[in-house]
Amino acid sequence: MKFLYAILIAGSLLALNIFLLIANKNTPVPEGCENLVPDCKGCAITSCAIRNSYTKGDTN
Amino acid sequence: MNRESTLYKVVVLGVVSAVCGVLLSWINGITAPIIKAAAEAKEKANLEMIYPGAEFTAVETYDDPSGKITGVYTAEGKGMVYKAHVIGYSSNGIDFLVAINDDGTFGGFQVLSQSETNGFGSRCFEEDHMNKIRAMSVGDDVPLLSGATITSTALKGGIEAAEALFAGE
Amino acid sequence: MNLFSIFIASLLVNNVILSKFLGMCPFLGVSTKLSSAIGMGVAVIFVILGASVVSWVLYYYALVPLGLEYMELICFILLIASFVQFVEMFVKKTSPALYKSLGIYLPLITTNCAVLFVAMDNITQKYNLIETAVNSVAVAGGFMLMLVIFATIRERLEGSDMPKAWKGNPIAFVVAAIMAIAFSAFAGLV
Amino acid sequence: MSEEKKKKSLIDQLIYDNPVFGLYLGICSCLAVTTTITNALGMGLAVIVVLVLSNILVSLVAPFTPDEIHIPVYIVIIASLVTIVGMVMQAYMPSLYDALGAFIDLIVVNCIILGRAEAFASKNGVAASARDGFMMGLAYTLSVFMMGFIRQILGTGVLALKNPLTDTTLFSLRLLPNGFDIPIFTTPTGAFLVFAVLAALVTFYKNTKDAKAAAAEKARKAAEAKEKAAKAAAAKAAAAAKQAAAKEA
Repeated sequence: MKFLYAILIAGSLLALNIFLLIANKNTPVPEGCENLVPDCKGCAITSCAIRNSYTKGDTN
Repeated sequence: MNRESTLYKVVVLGVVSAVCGVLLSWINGITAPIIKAAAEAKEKANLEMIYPGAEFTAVETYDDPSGKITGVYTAEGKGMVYKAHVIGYSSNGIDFLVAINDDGTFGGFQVLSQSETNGFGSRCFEEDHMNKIRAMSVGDDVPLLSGATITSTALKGGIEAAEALFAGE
Repeated sequence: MNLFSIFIASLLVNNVILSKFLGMCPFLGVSTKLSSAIGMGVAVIFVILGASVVSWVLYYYALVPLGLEYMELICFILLIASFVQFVEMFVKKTSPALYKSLGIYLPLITTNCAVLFVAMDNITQKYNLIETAVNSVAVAGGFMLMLVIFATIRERLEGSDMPKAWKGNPIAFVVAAIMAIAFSAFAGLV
Repeated sequence: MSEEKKKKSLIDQLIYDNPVFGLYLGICSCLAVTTTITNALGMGLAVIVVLVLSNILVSLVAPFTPDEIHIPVYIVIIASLVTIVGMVMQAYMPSLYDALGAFIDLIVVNCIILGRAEAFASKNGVAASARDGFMMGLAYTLSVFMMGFIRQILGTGVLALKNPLTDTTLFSLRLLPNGFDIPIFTTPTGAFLVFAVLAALVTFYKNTKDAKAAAAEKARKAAEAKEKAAKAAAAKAAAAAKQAAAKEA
């Protein structure tokens, strides 16, 4: 019985995250900062694959 | 139902969270009792060290302003056992049990975990200093150890919190 | 432990980078220029505070009543990811200036070990809501303090000559070791 | 990538693109739990199990998940795996679980897992992903074991391995005489120093390998150039000879 609540909570949080992810991707970047990549040498280290996929997502 | 439609996403989301929820609850169902049993056994073993063979009942509600006491147990006909956590020199803190007999004398003192700097703080946990504490009774001041002031004052705080609770009984 | 001692303990004594080794990834990557260090620091303060408070509320008002403590990890990681998305969206909408200096670092914070650790540490330390907020700000403050100190050192480091193998991150770790010695002086302060 | 470069030798995979000292992935846990080799191996084992299982699950799920939402789905998969490993460890290896503490849960944000899932597992079959997961896990465990090995010997002078299941000491070797251990290696400072030295060694190995490869490349190009020049000279000589013959006729 308890696992119903578990599914409910996990599902709602996942839905929230996905909704915000899509909403965030659709909000336009404020003008003047389109190709603004954080000027740090090792940023690929800091965010491993996520950062690349975000920038890939924004550009295409 | 193509892949990018929101309905498809909702289905994927539902399936993933359902599988993950069920799997976790099932595994938790198996491991939770084992963890609880192991924790209780460990707790009992610690208490046995002080009053071997006594019957312990945990006291649920106790008001401890200092926040140092993490557990209170009554040993039938022997006294009270207080579990305390204090922060000495190292940030992981010190966990110890102090037992006070019904007549006010100290029934025992047992350190569960500590990671004080060896050579300084750790001198508080050598037998001679511990015996000094064990020989105490409620009301007299806790013996401090020169050269390990931070650790011994931390212990003092914990013991005094226990005494306050005992007196408050 | 009153609030002030929690603050000092998390800010200096058990600093999140030097004594708990958390947040090392952004610490290495971002800290070559002072401006990016400050930008990252402020973004982390904001995210850690918000994420920890929201996680605390979710834990004590949703997970504990339902007895789902074991779901803590999934809920916190999803919460932190959603919070970062929300903040980035909010900053994009409201102020371009803020986005220029702060927003670009937000996606990096999702995989920051320190954020998840603080959210879970507040639960294991059994803090109440105010203590959680104070602890979060202190940890993030400690993180930013380290980032700023490290950025200034590293800017000077770029020019100095050293064996090729030590250039870049290995020398950064040696500097971190020396700073760890310095910060170990704070031990026993609280 | 040429076939030879793809089939990297085992040593290269473990050292050349070592995830910890080469790409600086997963260093949070690597610095913290390597005070003893038991903790290091325990952590390494946990990472291998999570990495292999998550690679398998991700490679199964990847074809069905739309591109836009693949990160949250992978995060949920990895988080549930880590929670399960945490629960099993807490139930059957309590002493190891207490020693590793919060760092078991921090495997979720360990860049190796998500990095591998995103870069490799989502594009390849199950078997390949599992093997790749195991290789990366092995490389991580090797690095963590190296750190633990050095820090334990220097820090405490005793090399001891405990069996986490029964909490009995398997073997305990006193390598440094009693007063000669350097306790600083069990503190954060020591962790940073040992990590710096190992990272420098890996970078040094990489530099020499690149230099050798570059030298080989240059040598090969020089040989090609010489060969082309020789062919051109021969062709010119043949043309001159043909011209001379034509003049005589």
